Amino acid sequence: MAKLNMVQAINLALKEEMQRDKDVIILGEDVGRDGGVFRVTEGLLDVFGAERVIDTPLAESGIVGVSIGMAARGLKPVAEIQFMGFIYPALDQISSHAARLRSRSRGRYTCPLVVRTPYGAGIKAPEHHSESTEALFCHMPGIKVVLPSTPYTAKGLLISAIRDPDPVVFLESARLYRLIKEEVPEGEYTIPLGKARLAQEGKDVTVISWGAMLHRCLQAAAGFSADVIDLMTLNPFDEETIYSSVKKTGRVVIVHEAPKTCGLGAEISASIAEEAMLFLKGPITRVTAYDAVLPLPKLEDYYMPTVERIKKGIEEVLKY
Amino acid sequence: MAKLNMVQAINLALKEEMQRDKDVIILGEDVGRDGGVFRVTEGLLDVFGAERVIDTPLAESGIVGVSIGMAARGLKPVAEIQFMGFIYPALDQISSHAARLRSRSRGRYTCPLVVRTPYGAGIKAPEHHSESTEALFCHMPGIKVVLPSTPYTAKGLLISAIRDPDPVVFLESARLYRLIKEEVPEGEYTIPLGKARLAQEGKDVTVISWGAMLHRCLQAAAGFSADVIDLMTLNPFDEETIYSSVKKTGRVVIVHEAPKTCGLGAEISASIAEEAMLFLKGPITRVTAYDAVLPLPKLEDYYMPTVERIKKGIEEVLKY
Amino acid sequence: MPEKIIESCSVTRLDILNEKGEADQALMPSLTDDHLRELYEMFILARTFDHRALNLQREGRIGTYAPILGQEASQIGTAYALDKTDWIFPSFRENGVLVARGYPLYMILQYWGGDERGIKVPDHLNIFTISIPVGTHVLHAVGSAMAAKYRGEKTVSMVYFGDGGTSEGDFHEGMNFAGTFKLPVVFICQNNQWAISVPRERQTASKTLAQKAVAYGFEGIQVDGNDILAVYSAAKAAVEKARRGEGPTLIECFTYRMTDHTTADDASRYRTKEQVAAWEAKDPLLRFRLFMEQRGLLTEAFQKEVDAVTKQKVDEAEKMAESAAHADPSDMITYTYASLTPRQTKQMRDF
Amino acid sequence: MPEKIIESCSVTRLDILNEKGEADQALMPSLTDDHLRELYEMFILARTFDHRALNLQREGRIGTYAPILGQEASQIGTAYALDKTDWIFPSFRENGVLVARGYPLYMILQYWGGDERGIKVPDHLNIFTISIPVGTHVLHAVGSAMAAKYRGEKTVSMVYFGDGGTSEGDFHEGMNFAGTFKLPVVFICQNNQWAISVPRERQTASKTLAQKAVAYGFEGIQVDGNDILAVYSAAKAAVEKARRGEGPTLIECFTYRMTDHTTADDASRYRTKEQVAAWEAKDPLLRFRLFMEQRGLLTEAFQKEVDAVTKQKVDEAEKMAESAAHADPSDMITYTYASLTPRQTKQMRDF
Ligand SMILES: Cc1ncc(C[n+]2csc(CCOP(=O)(O)OP(=O)(O)O)c2C)c(N)n1
Ligand SMILES: Cc1ncc(C[n+]2csc(CCOP(=O)(O)OP(=O)(O)O)c2C)c(N)n1
Ligand SMILES: [Mg+2]
Ligand SMILES: [Mg+2]
Repeated sequence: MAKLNMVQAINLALKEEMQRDKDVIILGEDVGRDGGVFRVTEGLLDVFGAERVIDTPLAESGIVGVSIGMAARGLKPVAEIQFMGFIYPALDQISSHAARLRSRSRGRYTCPLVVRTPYGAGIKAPEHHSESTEALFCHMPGIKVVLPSTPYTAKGLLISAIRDPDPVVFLESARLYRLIKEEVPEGEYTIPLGKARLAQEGKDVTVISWGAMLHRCLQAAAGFSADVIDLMTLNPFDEETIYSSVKKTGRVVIVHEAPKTCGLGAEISASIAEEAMLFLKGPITRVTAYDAVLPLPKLEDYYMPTVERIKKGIEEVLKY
Repeated sequence: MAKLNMVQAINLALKEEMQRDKDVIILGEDVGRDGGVFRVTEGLLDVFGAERVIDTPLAESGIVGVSIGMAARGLKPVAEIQFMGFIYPALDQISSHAARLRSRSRGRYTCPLVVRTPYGAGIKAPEHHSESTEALFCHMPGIKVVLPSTPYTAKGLLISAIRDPDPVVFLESARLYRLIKEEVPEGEYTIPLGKARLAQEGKDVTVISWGAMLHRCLQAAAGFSADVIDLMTLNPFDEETIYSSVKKTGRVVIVHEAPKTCGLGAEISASIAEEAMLFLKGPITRVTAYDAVLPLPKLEDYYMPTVERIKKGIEEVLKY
Repeated sequence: MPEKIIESCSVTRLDILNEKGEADQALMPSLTDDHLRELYEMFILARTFDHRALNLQREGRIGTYAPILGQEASQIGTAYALDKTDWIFPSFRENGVLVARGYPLYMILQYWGGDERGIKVPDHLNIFTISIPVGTHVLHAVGSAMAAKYRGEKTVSMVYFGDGGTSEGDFHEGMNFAGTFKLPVVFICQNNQWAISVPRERQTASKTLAQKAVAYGFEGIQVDGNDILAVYSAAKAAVEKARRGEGPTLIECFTYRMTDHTTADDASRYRTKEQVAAWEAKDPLLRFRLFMEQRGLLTEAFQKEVDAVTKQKVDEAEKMAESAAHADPSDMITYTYASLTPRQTKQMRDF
Repeated sequence: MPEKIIESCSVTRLDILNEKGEADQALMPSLTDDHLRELYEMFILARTFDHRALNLQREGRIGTYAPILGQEASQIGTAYALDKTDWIFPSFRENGVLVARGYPLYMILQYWGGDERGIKVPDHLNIFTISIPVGTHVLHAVGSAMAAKYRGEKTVSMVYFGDGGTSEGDFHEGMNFAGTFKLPVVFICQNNQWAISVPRERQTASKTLAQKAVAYGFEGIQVDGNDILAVYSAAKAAVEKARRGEGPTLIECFTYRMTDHTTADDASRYRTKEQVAAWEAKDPLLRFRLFMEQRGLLTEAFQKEVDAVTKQKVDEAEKMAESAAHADPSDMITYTYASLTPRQTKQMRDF
């Protein structure tokens, strides 16, 4: 089995799904000849041709909007937004249409669409290239949000997302793209949406995270007996796995690189408070970015949770 | 003193601020001759002329985008988006520019902009006319979010918002526009942003809400000894008032008409869990809309929290 | 190397039927008498239904409603140019289009009455859901055309929007995609001179809306939108062109919104009686009726029959809409995703 | 009532300087020898600085960088047409514009080195912050022009974007506002033939980008963007027109991105050496240099002086950028709002 990084794993998932199902179509800025600015779609144009790997004009609302039209007509578009910082012009199409087509039409029309986009800081990029606003999409009923943290899960989750009958926002950590390699089998396997993964097992504390931060959590949790949960699907997220871990450990640290206020950590914390409060030994702690605009590269390392800050968070809840 | 409804109170605030400061300019769809589809800007065209009350082309990103340009050049635009359901095309301008101008330029450029828009269900309107997605804007550092629940506070808050040196999303409950009248003084008074209001005082439970739902909370809380907090500013929200009430009552119900998952209720709940958990007698409860697309009028009454559901929420936390 | 002209373009206007009901024979589209009678029936049905819907709204029996009075020729003429297999992308003011395509009338009332079941488009109709956010559905039509092209289908997508709609970014992006990929899509802009209270001249500075197609490298044409023959003729040509794979067309139907924007609006606040009166003289029905009379197609018997059938259809629609069982509250959750999330399953217990 | 033409329009192209450096005397703008020398100095400084920035990026001393090689004439020629009181709205590829306006060079390096202090635009410069999201800042320029008009100022706003930028909704909305309100704004589209890997023909089907102005009812013109005299001349006319209150202009500078999109790009993946070579022959500097020589302005002494001054400026910029103290981490919180929120105050304790 080949060791692949996340770019390669995602590329493989796309290729295999396109081979399997001719309704799967890729579109976006520079996804064709250039193979995407991160090379995620590299080689696909040569295999599948310009009718299935479509370089579009520079227009994000356009990309998602036409994808919705295609999806409603039965295709399975996989749209790429070049960076998450450029997804906002498409937010109206995502929330006003993709999310609502099934509901509005009481099932006559559906939207089996995947919107892929690289997210996250830590790549020393210009402004708007390091966004992590997953929480916005989690507040849109009708949208699923998926965010893998490893090459293996990325492939399996992307295949599930493509096959899912509803629209999925699929966030890929630009920082992780080439950072980790692991064995990724060729051929079909899926990882179900809506299920989390225990990346490490323990008994004293539950650490919940996703994407690039998951790896920092693993580093920070190394010295502790901690359940480290890789959420993978952010909406709908796997409440069961979380609650059963919390009931065991009684202590929770939630980690994300988005600003604290109204981040997804808030929802997870609130849900735990509702469903498992009586099992809690102490306050739920969030380790997050600051409530500030993401800075340019010189300061970004101060902005995101560091292993140190996560460790401190764990130590704090362990005081109870 | 005249008894005014919220439309009149907001109209008065706009008029007085425009009289006071010639940099204040109104723009939006149908705000001029028509006076706005809810008549909030009625009469202002006649007083201030078409140069200060500007009917724009039908383009929301355009409205907010040019407002940012004006604000950066020192004007104080008050942009109207006709309904909150149509604000999403402008979300990129709000989050990528309005929110960041000060930070990006390290203070050289600022964005003293107010974006007013009616929000909320219960007006039996067509699709997209009843949105309540305040939480999205609360997750944008650099943006303030204000949402009044009475005519008196609406006037004072809007004046503060216009004078605030930073961009404010100002949400007006379409349902409340003409529902309540109260005494609203002419002339200048302000209500500080970032401060909540105790709409009712009690000792057994803290009910937190805003806008249209605040009134349902007051009805639901009538039989109980409850602190009912009218949040008014949703970002940054008044943590102090909340925590001191929670420390007193030990029980919390948070009510909003947005879907539960990743609504602002999550942040408030998570914050309380962090800062006042040891004072809590039982789980924090959220009474919210369902995690579903807002339905058309026939079902909207089932969607939003009812007085009954809020009451049940209060009764539940009182069990602890 | 002096200053030189490197591109020129022009915008054409098509008129066939004048206000006296006289048709320019040279431009007359090939429509049989049966076709013309059918068009007339549709017209009467659309106008009658519209009137009824307005009344129902006034009586509080449906919600806010967007009337089409004055725009029937633009709507029916364009829709009539399509095959059943073609696709239609309506905005909120397209009841004439829906009527022309045989959309169940009671469902239209159900929809405006606030019930999603009214817009569960019947499977046999290639009509997309009504789009309320102005301009946004232009992209869906373009995507539909991309799907058709990809699959080698010969279907055309037709999308409807107003003069105001041309100001939105999504209109622009959709037009640009359509031109770039040379897609089988026809853009129908009903320029009814008003976007709520904003007059056409304040919406954009271009002399015509048709010329906006120049920006995207394809043809734009203006037609008298109150002339059902001109509208049909222009639409037919555009649809055939699209079907031949020769790309998109923008058609500006120059017409007028004869009444309020919606039942929530009061147009007398912002426009003059004189303007309205001037356009009333151009009522597309007056003209079409004169034409039908002059052609000997509008016999008394035929008119009676049309009236009777129309009344029956509209009465029945009203009855069916009003007698429909109330929707199940849980429906609002059921259709969010293909299956319920665990959290939704819990929430469903409230019902 | 036949089919008739109701609107015609045409797009003009302006060339002044040919590849041999010969100017069309009839079209020659009124520039003194001093002006021409100044333009030449700016050109050399812009190109030299750009080259240095690329090198610094390669050495890992600044971050991703967007070079301007080949576009200097378009940038300097347009910026030079403005008064100091006019406003400039740059995108991410406008270092030529910044150089021409006297933006402190070390700050440009600081910015691309990932430090916001580099884009704290000095108070005396009417230059807006660099806008990364394509197309979005078009609206800011239009808003600035609205502010100028409202205040009765005679300032003009000039906004820069690329061929790709014309596809975005915000470009459309901005152009439309500008036309509708007849605003003093000049739209500079540097058509460098590529939007990363997407060639101009796949970006839009219109023959020129200049003709997009037709959609908004104002003038669009194409100029040879590698001809600094033509660029200046067209920009000057547009600026004066705007200042006279006669509304906006779109100028398409027909040019070429001679190197990679950014330092993170590899253009050889998607375009041919032949194309690049053909455009190298059209290098705007070659032509300008020939012109200056023929005019007797490019003496050896002058060239030496220019080279020396340029090198000194660029060296100094590099030194200053690299010797700047590291920014205070708390800065990232400090500038969110005019004052800290209570939550931020707590968060500041981490520093
Ligand atoms: C994106 C968006 N913004 C605002 C509205 C509110 N609105 C509904 S119709 C309308 C005017 C539309 O004018 P036009 O496009 O000319 O169509 P018409 O109503 O004349 O048919 C407006 C502003 C909306 N529905 N969608
Ligand atoms: C809204 C948005 N989408 C995508 C990007 C990523 N991106 C940066 S530059 C670029 C191409 C721009 O092409 P063009 O407008 O022609 O300008 P040029 O780079 O050629 O100067 C893209 C896609 C972006 N910055 N903003
Ligand atoms: Mg209209
Ligand atoms: Mg370009």
